[in-house]
Parts: sequence; C-alpha cells; structure tokens
Amino acid sequence: MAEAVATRTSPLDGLIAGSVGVAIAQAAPAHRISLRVGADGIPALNKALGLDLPTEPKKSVTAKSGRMALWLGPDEWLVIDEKGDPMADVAGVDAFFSVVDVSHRNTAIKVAGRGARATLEAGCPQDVTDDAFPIGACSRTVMGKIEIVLMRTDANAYRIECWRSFAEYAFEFLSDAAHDCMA
Amino acid sequence: MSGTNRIAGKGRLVPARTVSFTFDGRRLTGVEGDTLASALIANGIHLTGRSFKYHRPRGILSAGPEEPNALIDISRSSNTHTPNVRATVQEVFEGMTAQSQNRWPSLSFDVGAVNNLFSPIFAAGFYYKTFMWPKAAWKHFYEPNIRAAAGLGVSPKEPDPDRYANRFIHCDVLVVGGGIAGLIAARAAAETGASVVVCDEQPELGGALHHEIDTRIDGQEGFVWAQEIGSELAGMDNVRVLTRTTAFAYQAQNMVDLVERVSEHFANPDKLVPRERLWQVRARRVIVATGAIERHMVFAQNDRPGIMLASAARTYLNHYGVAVGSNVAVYTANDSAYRAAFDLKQAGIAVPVIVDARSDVDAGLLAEAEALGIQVLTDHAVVDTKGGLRLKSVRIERVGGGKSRTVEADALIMSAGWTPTLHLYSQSRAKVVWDEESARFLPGKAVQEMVTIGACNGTDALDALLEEAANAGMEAARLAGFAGASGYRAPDAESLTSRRGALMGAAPGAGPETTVKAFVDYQNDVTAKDIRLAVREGMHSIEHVKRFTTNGMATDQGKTSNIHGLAIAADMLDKPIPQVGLTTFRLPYTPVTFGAIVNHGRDRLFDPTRKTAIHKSHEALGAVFEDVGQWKRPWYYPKAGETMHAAVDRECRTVRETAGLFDASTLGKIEVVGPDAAKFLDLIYTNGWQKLAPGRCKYGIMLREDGFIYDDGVVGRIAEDRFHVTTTTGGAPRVLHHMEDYLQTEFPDLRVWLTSTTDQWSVIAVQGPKAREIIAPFVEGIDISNEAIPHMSVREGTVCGAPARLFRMSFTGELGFEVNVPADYGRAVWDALWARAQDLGACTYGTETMHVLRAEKGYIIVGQDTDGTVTADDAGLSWAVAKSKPDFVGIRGMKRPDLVASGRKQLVGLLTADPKQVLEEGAQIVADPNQPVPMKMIGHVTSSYWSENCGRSIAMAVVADGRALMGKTLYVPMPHEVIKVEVTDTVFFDKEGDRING
Amino acid sequence: MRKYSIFAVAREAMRGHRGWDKQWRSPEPKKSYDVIIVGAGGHGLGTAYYLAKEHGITNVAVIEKGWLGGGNTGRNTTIIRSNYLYDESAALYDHAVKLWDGLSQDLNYNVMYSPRGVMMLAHNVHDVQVFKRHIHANRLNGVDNEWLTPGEAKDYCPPLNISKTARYPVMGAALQRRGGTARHDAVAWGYARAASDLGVDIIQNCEVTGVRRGVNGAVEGVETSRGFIGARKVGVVAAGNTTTIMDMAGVRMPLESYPLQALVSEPVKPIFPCVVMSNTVHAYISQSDKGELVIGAGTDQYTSYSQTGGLHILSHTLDAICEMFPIFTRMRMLRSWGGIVDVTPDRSPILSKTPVPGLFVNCGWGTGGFKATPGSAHVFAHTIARDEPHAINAPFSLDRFRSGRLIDEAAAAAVAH
Amino acid sequence: MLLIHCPYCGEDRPELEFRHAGEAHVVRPDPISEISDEEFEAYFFIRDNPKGLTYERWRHMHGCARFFNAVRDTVSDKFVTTYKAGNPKVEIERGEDGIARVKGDGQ
Repeated sequence: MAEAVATRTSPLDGLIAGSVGVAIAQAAPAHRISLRVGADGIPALNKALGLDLPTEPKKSVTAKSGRMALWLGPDEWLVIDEKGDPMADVAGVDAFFSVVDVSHRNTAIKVAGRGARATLEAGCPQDVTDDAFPIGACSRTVMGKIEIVLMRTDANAYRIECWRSFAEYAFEFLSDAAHDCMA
Repeated sequence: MSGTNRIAGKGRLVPARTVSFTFDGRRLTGVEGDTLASALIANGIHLTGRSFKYHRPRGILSAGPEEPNALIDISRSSNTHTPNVRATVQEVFEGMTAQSQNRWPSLSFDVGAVNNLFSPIFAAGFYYKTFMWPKAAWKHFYEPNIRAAAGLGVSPKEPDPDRYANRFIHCDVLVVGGGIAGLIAARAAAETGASVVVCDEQPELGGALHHEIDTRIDGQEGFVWAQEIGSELAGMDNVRVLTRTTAFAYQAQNMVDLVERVSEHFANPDKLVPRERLWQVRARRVIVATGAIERHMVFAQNDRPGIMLASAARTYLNHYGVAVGSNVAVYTANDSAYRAAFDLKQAGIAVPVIVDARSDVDAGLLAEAEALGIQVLTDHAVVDTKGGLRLKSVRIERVGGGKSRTVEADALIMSAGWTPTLHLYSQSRAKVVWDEESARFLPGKAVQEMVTIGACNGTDALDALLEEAANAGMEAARLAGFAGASGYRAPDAESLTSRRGALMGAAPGAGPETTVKAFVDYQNDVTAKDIRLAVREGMHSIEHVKRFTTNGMATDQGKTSNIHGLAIAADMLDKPIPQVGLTTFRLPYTPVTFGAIVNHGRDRLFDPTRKTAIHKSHEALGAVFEDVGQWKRPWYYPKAGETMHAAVDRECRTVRETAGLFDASTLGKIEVVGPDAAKFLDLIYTNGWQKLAPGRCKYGIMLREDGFIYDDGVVGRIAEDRFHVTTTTGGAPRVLHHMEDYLQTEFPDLRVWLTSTTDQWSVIAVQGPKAREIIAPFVEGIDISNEAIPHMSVREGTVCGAPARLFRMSFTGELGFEVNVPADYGRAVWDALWARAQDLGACTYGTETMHVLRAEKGYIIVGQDTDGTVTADDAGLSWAVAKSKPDFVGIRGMKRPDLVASGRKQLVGLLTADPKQVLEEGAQIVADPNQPVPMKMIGHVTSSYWSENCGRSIAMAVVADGRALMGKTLYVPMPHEVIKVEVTDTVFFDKEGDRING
Repeated sequence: MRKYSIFAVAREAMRGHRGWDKQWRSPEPKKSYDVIIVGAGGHGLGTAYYLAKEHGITNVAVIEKGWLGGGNTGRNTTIIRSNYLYDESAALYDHAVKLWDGLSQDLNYNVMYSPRGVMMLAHNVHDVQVFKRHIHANRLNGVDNEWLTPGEAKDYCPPLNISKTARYPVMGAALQRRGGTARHDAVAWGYARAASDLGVDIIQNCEVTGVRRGVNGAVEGVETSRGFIGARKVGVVAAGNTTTIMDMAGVRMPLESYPLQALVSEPVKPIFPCVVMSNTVHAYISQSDKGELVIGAGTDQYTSYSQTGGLHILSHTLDAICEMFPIFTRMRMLRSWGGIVDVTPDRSPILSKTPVPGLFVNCGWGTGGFKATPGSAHVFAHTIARDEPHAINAPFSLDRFRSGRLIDEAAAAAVAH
Repeated sequence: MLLIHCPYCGEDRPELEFRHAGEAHVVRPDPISEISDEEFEAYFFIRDNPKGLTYERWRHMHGCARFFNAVRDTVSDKFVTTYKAGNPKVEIERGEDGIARVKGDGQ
C-alpha cells in the first residue's frame, strides 16, 4: 500500500481577479481527452461518449451530463468533463483513432461579466462578435503571447483553456486587461 | 481672466472653468478645453520653441497634428515627462508643467542661435563635405558636438508609471474622420444596422467645423449639428464613437490601427485607467474622410513667431475664443483665408491688409472685404518680415517687384491652399494621382475595401460632399452585407467658405533668383534654397532631395512641407510635379508612443514564464533557477553559505553515492498513437522502431532533411499502437511542428496522430544507487525489480496513488527511474518522494549537476555538444543510424559530399594536462599554439566541468578528425596562457557502464 | 572632381552654394560597356568604384531601376560589426570594417562611420556559451570582441536594465568596440560620386528586363527599359530582386525575399551611446546623429516584395526594447519603413561566379548586408575583374549548396536546450 | 497583419494564428535516397521566390493546426485563394482588370 496518496494542485489555486464588469476565476478540475479520429470512427465514439461530436468548425456540444466536446480541427476534438472520465468511456471502442488523456495538460479559466468580451479582445485577434462567435462557439486561437482554446459558454461568459504552464500568464493577462474592459 | 487675448463672447469654451499650468516656470491660466497652444496664445505667447538646426525662435504655426514648431515637454510629475508633445494637440490640465525644448539657457535667449549666423555654412548636406580631417576627430570631436546640438527634447529617464491597453475589434464599417463627411457617412451606414466605428483625432467631432462658423447644417451652426449627430451616433448600440483617437496605420486586408489618448488630458487620472489605448480594427469596409491640411506660404523670413496658418487663427478665434494678435495681416493664395480675416475683423481685431498673390480674386470676396474696411492687395507678395521674438512688421511688394511698403502687424496669417490628407489612403497601398486642374494629388483607384470622401477626396462643393458622404455610408453598409438600404437623407447645408486657389513652392519674391531664407520645413530648417541646392548637386529624385535636405523628415513628417518641397524641386528640374514623384506614406500618420504599441506586453507580461508543477517545492528548497527557453528550471540547490561550485560538487557526489531527485518535467513529450505509429517513427528517426517491444524504450535521433541533427530523446513504446516520445526542452514545439509537417504533407496516408503531452506529465528523475529504495514504497501495480523492469523499460501503474508511467532509464549512468505522473499530482508526488529520499541521504539536483553527470558518461546535449552543423557521425552516433531502412528524414542529406568528407569535426573528450584546470566552454582548439594570428582553429570545447566524481576536470569538444587523434596533444590558446589538452574518448566515469544496471 | 573640405564649403557659403557641381553625372547609356552592374545600392556602386580604382576598369555602367541607394542601402539600421564566428565570415566582415575605417577619406565624402561599439547581450547560459565561443574564435582570428559583465555592460550603455528580476536578466555581453554605425545615404552617394568621377556611368530609372546570352551561353548584355546595353560581364547586385534578374539569365537561386522593417523614434538629446543587440529578446537599437532612436525589427514570416510588413512585427520588437530599456515607453515611433531582404538557406551571402560565363552574383545578405558594403564591393570587384573569386569570398560560392559546405552562423548559435 | 482564409475552418482568421511554411508543391523525391546532389540541391535549397503570384504553404498553427496551400501576390500581399493540402495545384489567370483569379472562377 502506498505511503501517501497524492492530491491535485492547480497553478491557479487561490487566485481570483477581475474588476467592475468582469470576474476571472479558475474552473473546476476536469477530465480532458484529446480525440483524433477520421469520419469513419465518429459514430462509434459518439455512442461511447454519449454525445454527437460536432463536425462543423468552431462548434461545440454539451451533453446533459455536462460533458463538452469542442471541435478543434477536422479530425480533432477536445472533450471536457468535470465529472465522468471520457478516457474510460472510449477505452473499448473498436475503431482507428487516438485518444490521449490531457486532463492535467490544460488549465481552465472562466471569464464572465459585461466586460468579458472586451477583456478577451485585449489579446485575442479573432473576431468574437456575436455573429462570428455565438454562444457555444469554440476555437483554438491566441491571446497575448500564448495559444488558448476559447469557448463561449454564455452571452457574457467564456471558458479559456490553456496549457498548464501558461496558466499563470493567461491569468495575469486577463487580470491586466480586466481593468480596461468597460471602455 | 484666462489670458489677455481671450475675447469675451467668442469661442465655445466656458471662461469660468479655468485651469492653471506653468510654461517654462511661468504660472498661467487657461480654460478647460484649451489646447496648450490656445492657452499660450490667449496669454499672448507665440514663442514656443527653437528650430532644430539654426535654433531660430519659432511660434505656433497650426491648430492641429501638422504642427512643426510648438513641441513642448509635458509632465505632471518627474516620471511622466514626455518630450516633443505638440502644443496644438495636447489639452491643458490643472497643474500641467510645460517646458520649451532645444534651447539654452532660455527660450528668449538661446546660445545655440549662434548657428543662425553660420547658416550660410550649414547648407543642406554640408556635413557630407567636411568634418573628415583629421580622421580621428569625427569620432572624438565633430560627432559628439553634432549629436549634442541635435535632438529636440530630452528622453525620459525613469520607468513609465502609466498603463497602456489594447483592443482588437471587428466592425462592418470604419469611418476615419469625424468632420461633416465622416459624420454623415457614419450616420448613413449606422442607419442600416451595420456595426460602425467612427474615430476622430480631436476631443470633439466636427473637423473643419471647428473654425468654419459660416457653415450651417439643417439650419444650425455646423459645429452644433456635429455635436448633436455625434451624441445621436454614440447612443446607437451598433456604433462606437472614438474621439481623441488617431488612425495612424492602414495595413493589409483592411486592418486599421488607432491610438486613443485616454487620460493624458486629466489632472489626476486614475492609476488603473490607461494613458493610451491601441485599437486594432478589422473592418469590412473603410471610409476615409481625413480632410485636408492647409499649407503655409514660402516667403522670406516666414518663420517668425506670430506667423501662422489662416485656418489655425480662425480656429483659435471661433473655437477657443482667442485672438492670435491685435493687428493681424493676411497673406494668401487661397479664398479660405479671407473668411479668417472677416471673422477676425468682425470680432474687433484690426486687419490692416490682405495680401493675395493671385491677380484674379473672386469679386464677392473683394466686395465683402471692402464692406468690412479691409484693404486687399491682389497680385502682391510679402517679401520680408521683421521682429525678433515676435512679428513686428511685414514688407509687401507687387509681384514682379516695384516699390515696397511696410505694414505693422503682430501676426500674419497665411494660406497657400489645402493638401488632401492622403496618408492612410496611401498606406493602404493605393496610388495617388496628380490632378492638373486643381493642382493637387488626389486618390486614385482604391486597392482595398475602402473609399475616400470629402476634402481628402478633393470634393470641395458642400452639396456634392453631402451626397458623396451619404452614398458612401449606405454603399459601405450594403457591401458589408446590409442590403436594407438606409433610409437616411443627407441634411441641407450651406457655407460661405471656399478653398479655391493654390500656390505650391516658393511664393513670389522667394524664387531661384533670390538667396532669401524662405522656410519650407520649419522644424528641420529646410529652405527653398536648400532644396534648389540639392537639385543642383544632382539629387533629381524627390527621395534624394528629401534625404539630402531632410525636408519632410521632422516629427510632423512633412504635412505642410512635402508638397512645397516637391514643387520647388520640380521647378528646378523643369519637370511636371508627378514626374518628380511623391514619397509614399508609411505608418504612423502621427508619432505613436512605444507604450501604446507594446500595451499589455510589459514587465511580467513581456513573455510567459513557464514553471513546472513542482516549482513551489523547488523554491522552498532554495533552488536557484535557470532560464531555458520560457521555462524556469532549478539550476542548483545551494545550502546555506554554499557557492554554486560547492553545491554542484555535493549534488554530483551524492547522486552517485546515494541518489538524487531531478525535475525533468520540461522535457518535451509527444504521444504518437495509431496503427502506423512505428512506421511513422521509422521515417522521423534515424533508427528503427518496428522491433521495439511494448514496455521497452530506445534512444532516438532525429535529423533535418539536410542531414544535420535536429533533436534527440528517449522513446518508450506503451503499446503496439502507442509511443511516448520525449524531446529536448527547447525542441518540443518545433519537433511537433516538424513531425506534423511530414505527417500531414509527406506521409498523409499513415494512420497515426500526434498529441503534445509536455504539460500533462510531471517527470521526476530518481537517479542513483538508492533510486529503487526511494520509490519502492510509493509504487503500485509495477514490479520494480531489476529483472521485471530492466534498463530502458517503461511500465504503467500508480505512484502515490496517481496513475503513472514509470520509466527505467538514466541520463546519469546510475540506476535510475523517471516517474511520470499527471501534472496536478506532480508536487505531491515530489514532496512524498523527497521526504523519503532525504531520510536515505539523497539530494535534489539541478540542471548544472545533470550536465556534469551526463558529461562524465559522455552523453551529449543537443544544442550544446552539437549545433545545427553536426551530423550523427560527427557526434559519434552512427550506431543509432539504421543502415537498412529505405527512407527516413535526412537519409539523403547526410550523404552529401561535405557531410561525408574527411576533416569534419568529431566529438571527442579532452583532458587538461593539469587536472585542476577547467577549460572554458567555447574555447578554441589548435594543433600549433605558436602559429601567428589568424590561427587555424581545428575545433572548440562544447562542454567542460569540474568532475567531483573523477577528481579532475573533464571536457567534450568537437575536433577535426578528432577520433583519429586519440591520445594526441592539442592546445587551447587563452588570452594569458596556452592550455595543453589530451584527446580522449568521451566516457570519463564507469567506462564499463555497470552502475546503470545497479 | 571638386574636392570637399571645410574650406570649399566656406568658399561656397560666400556665394550661396551656387558653385557645387553635380555629385554624379546622369549620362545616357552607351551602346556597350566592359562591365554592367545591375543595382545601384551600396554594394553595386562600391563594386563599380573598386573596379575603376583598383582594377582600372572604368568602362562600367551601374543600372538602377529606381533611384540610387533607394533599396536596402537606404532602408536599414546601419549597424557595422565583424565579430562573426566562422573564419570565412570573420574574414569577410572584418575586411569590410578595415575599409569602413578610412572610407570617408578614401571617397572624400563623410560617410560618418562611427565606431561607438556594438554590444550583444547574453540572457541565459546558452547565450553565454555561444558568445564565449565567438569571443575565443574572434581573438584567434584577430577580430576584437570582448566579454563584459552585466555591470560593465551597464556602464557602457546606461539606459540598459540589468535588474536580476527582469524576465531575461542580462548575464553579460560581447562588445566589439570597432563596431558601430555609418550614414547609409552617404555611403551610396559617396561611392556614386567617386565612381562617377572615375568614369563610371550611373543610369537611374532604367529597369533590366532581360539578360542576353550568346550562342556559347555567355553573357552579351542586358535588355532594359531604355533599350539593349551590351556588356562582356554583368554583375547582379540586386538584393531582394536578385531572383527576378537571375531568372532572366536562366539561373535558379537558393533565395527567398522577406520584408524587413525598422523604425525610428522622434529625435531626442543624446541618451544612447552605442549599438545594442539581443538575439534572445530579439531587438537592436542605436541612436542616430540626428537624435532618433533607430530600432530594427525582424522579418515578416512570409515572402514579399511589397516593402511593407505588419505592425505586429514592430510591436514584437518594441516589446523587447521596452523590456531592456523601460525608460523608453513614453518615446514615440516617428517613422517606419521596410526593405526586401534576400535570404539564403544558410543565411550567409553569395559572392560568386555563376554557371553562366560572364555573369556574377552578389546577394543573400539577408538582414546584415550594410555592414559588409565596402568589403563585399571590394572582393566582388576583384571576382569580376579577375574572373575568379578573391580568397576572402571564395567560400561564399553558389555551389556550396550542392556540396553542403555551408557557412551557417545561425545554426552554429544552435537552439536553447 | 494579414487575414488568411483557412480552407479547413472555412473562414478568414488573423495572421497571428498562422505560420508560414515555405514554398508549396515542392515534392519530396521518392526514393529520396537515390537522387543526385544536384537533385537534392534543387529540392531542398532552390526556390522560385517569384515577384508576383506565389504558391506557398501555411499552417493554421493556433487554429485547426492543418497545413494548407495558398496563392498570394507577393507584390500586393493579397491572397488569390487557399486550398487544402494534397489538392492539385490550382491554375490562376489574370482578368482584363488585372486581377488574378482561380481559372474558371470568372469575375
């Protein structure tokens, strides 16, 4: 029997920030998989995951369970689940595909409030206006000097996923931008 | 009272709202809304600066961004002073400190003005012709003095306390310019529901309406209408109105960059409010309504304080309620100056004369002048002026000579016509075309999704302008996808102002036959004479003229001088203006602070700092960190009072005697998954992967197609179709990019996918005789006996209850494991392992010790022992290059003649004759130390350390044909000694390599 | 040629400078020349000058599609240094530095060569290793380059931020005191004036539209927008446009052309005494005699002939400048510009004969050509005159890309490990 | 900053998301191990570097991560078209208006 049982720590533990107009906080720990599969393998995976992987660019789906699947590329999805472990669900699937556990690779930050979009626009060059980036839209893009995965979860709410070692930068960038989000 | 020249009842400011500020130490009072320029003029001050070269006294020329003279140092505290601020743009605020520049000891008495006496010497380009003898004097005497005299303001000397912000936005229609045309276009576009951004560089919208009080729109004064439509626009959800915002760059695909002066006009801005904000706007359509800039008249002594543009005088009067003088003469070649004269006269200012260089002047204007009792001299020219620090009088002559008269005046306002503001248009890469009839450059064919309207488009007639603007707005919206045509109707408007008439180049009496000082570029002291000299010396391209004379290269970038310079050169060359060419405009339209461009990217946000999941534990252990790429890695862990050297010696010893913990998390990791995974790795690496059994690992080398080493690392086979690839720390991103490139474009049929897992895993290397003992209690589901997990194996199980990939491998030559656990568990696992390791007498070690230990074993570090010019064979790694494989990246490149030629530098070991002596990394190696410089260098030291375990120094080096020189003596010439070294193999410790199987 | 001196200037001052003659003649092109140089930048004009001065070949034309000195010569940050790693590079660039020192007197034209020192900053252990390697190699090659501690670097350049808490603290610097700057326009004009005086025809606004080759394949001359001009030898010195010209001669080149941007600040009183470069933080900066901070940016990532680049490239550079010199955030960008730089696979230049008899090429200087101007011109003139490379430029041949004998300074600097 | 149409994402995206990846349609010889030094030079070092229309590769590095091909005018920096990797080289023609278009696309 192991002497100690490890506990999870996040690079953003204890951090919160924001301003009048926007709140910035880290999201709950989650299971994540990077899913790579050709069209032929999708049905089997949909079944295993209990959702339909979006096949259109920038689209995401959220199952009743809260499990989210984000289209990142023509054969690439990021599946996020704060409860169940999708890794286990797809384990037995009989198809050619790649599933890699990236639960700890990413750290997620929630940005919410009237100034949320403006806060993002301080560093994200992509068009995130309502028509181009409606609720549910998601995309890999850049913010400041790092790569992020951006998902719009509500009218004034976004989820930002970045690699763990960039989380501190992402958080500080958003905190800095937050001061100017009502202009 | 806010200044003696403030006229009760004139202007739009509220006299009661006074602000006090200082100029060169003098406490003055202005009014809220004043620019520094208007406040100074109100206080009777025109003298605001000294020119760049001759240090001539200069006054305020303009009322806008084109200002060449009134450049002031502004500050609200010692660490916020900013040089070269245009007084005509900067608004005054309570407590502002304004200082004039480029003068000593004072503005009114400037020793530098002695240059003016030598001005005959200091003609354009004179410094190319002299200061050459004696040779050394340029560096030690001439240049230092020239440099000291040059430069305008003084650079800030303290870090900037202010913030800057950035915003990327997207809109359907961007309107640049908030004058009549821009406002109407914006309003028309907004009506359709299209998202509209309209920006203007001034604090209020209105553009020329600031001074054109005779323009009435929908029955009210134009300026009032502009404010109303402005607030109307601001009230619409789909419109963003940005004032104090200058569009300074027009980039590819309709990206326009704006800079907003957010808080520079406040007395005590909130520290969290940015000083400036950069707006990077991507617009579907752009409407450029940037107006036109008035030109000055180029005549003798046209630079005395009190001489200014007519429209500026009109602005100061009608907007700021300030008279530019008490006795104001007028010199023009354009109708618009008459309006300025009339407004002044009606405001009770004496206007002794209007001098018009033209012979045919609109009869209506002449009649109006007569009615107001203003004398007009047509076909006349101002040929000289008097007055030291302020204009006293002007001398007037009939064009072509004749008897002259002198007229007293404390101000002279002038207009040589209007130059369409085509900077942004030109930046969009479109060409300007010369319009002979109106004698000006106008927009040609747009090359991006943009239109030009209004004055910058040469549209003079008001009714035509109204229609053009309204149509442009609706059309832009339609093209942006808003079909529902705007129901907007342009307002009715009328105006008396005419801008007919233009004079380019020297005014009568300042022609080639004269030697008078007629300034073209005020700030750089370029006269018409200088431009003629440039042409005379063979500078026939306008670019040559510009560079030779520096015309148009001052901080105003030639907004008032370029056209004059061009005309004078054309006249000399006897060529039409367009044939001499117009210099194309580049960003920025007006100077932009570095801060605004850098915005958020300062200090901690300059570049991401990547830390491993275990970073806090390293800090707690007192680690000193090293920057490796963006990563912070523990370099060594000094105990109290320990030097780096002592710490590293201790760490090295402890690892080999007992064990050590090392954070290897920064190594790049890529998960390669799919039925063709092994086939893919066969193509990417030099060695073969098909036969590697699941559960086993192998060291792999990767080449570029040209045959040089690109990266290396250990690869573990987790399952038939799953590999765990590791790369160097710095190599991770480019290696993945390189792999994706080949996978997607060269081998797209392979069924394999790549996923970066660098940040997924924390990697804890446990190395040394007691490694197994340290990890044993924490490992579950893996038999860690030597038999069950031999060297170069990988198993999956749990460590501290966390799912783990346990690698049996070693970069130290000792028994070793690398514990991979999901990163969020990394710190907890490290702490647990460390607690036990400590009890067992082990240590933590950093990158320096890692380097020493691997060097003792002759393991290379790609990027240190190799650079981009080293082949696998050079590095002694031929054993890792498969002989039988038909293809892999680099298979052909590595066989090129020079890569297989003899004499290549090969990796070897070096031992100094004196074991205590440690070579310097990068030191060069020669065979004959007595040869003269330049010496023939046959190699260099790539790695060199004191090896505590070997009890001597060790080094690795690349040496020409090194492997054939084993045992030979070579030399390392240092500045003060020559070091003798012996060539050896690269393994210095445990040559048999038994320890690894511990 | 009227000699330039303070006395001449004083004399002219008396009569309103009306006595100066043209700095260079603007003749109509002759039917044919012994040598035609394509491209009137510093390297091309210099080549013509040395052909005439050192090799007695004066029947030379320099053909320029625009205005002389209007290409990269007039669009760079004028940095001069020779502390390169490889023997071949060090020899070439130091040959240039030796000529820079004394060029004003040689040309009787003040090119304002200002050896105020070029300081290259090391920000991590890897930089230190690389720079030490340079310093040792330079010393044994007789090229000055010395190591400075952070404190010494700060003394040499007071605005420098050497705080240990900086994102990439300064760990030291390599200083070449003979390095510095020169006045770029003056270099082109000085060579043009001196070459013209020796009989060289400088023909501006004349675009080469074709390269004519005889039956034996040898060069016979060039077709231009002003008609055919014959020549026994043609030297192509066209920087970013080299590929286009060489294509006309049927020679495909290992070149790609990228936009390179630079900018200057508004002028201020002397604040920055030397040239500072940082490869890790990526920026370089100096202050001109006029008082402007002269700042070099990187190239855009895509090939282009537009002489225009994106603001994000300038922004990236200014980030670095403000990181190293935080006092400059309130300074303003006054002017920016772009050049077209031709880059070879090993980022070293090509000064070489070509497979076409009589055709020579000088290109591939990438972002660093200005510093080499006199040296490059000098050895290229030798190559054309003698029909064989000078010992210094022999290694910079076109065929090195077949043999693999590259001169890859950047690769030698390797990558962070 | 350029705006680039990603054929996989089906929309225009800012240049900051992309990485230029050199000349397009440079085919890796097969078998590469058999080619001559001249052929290797031609494949690995020689480039068209045209002044005008260029065929080039981009990768939507910080987007869908796909490599794709583009046709761009190196004088105006305007894109004529972009298309997926592996698709055949598109033919371009210049209309009377001087504007380059994919052959057959008409005005």
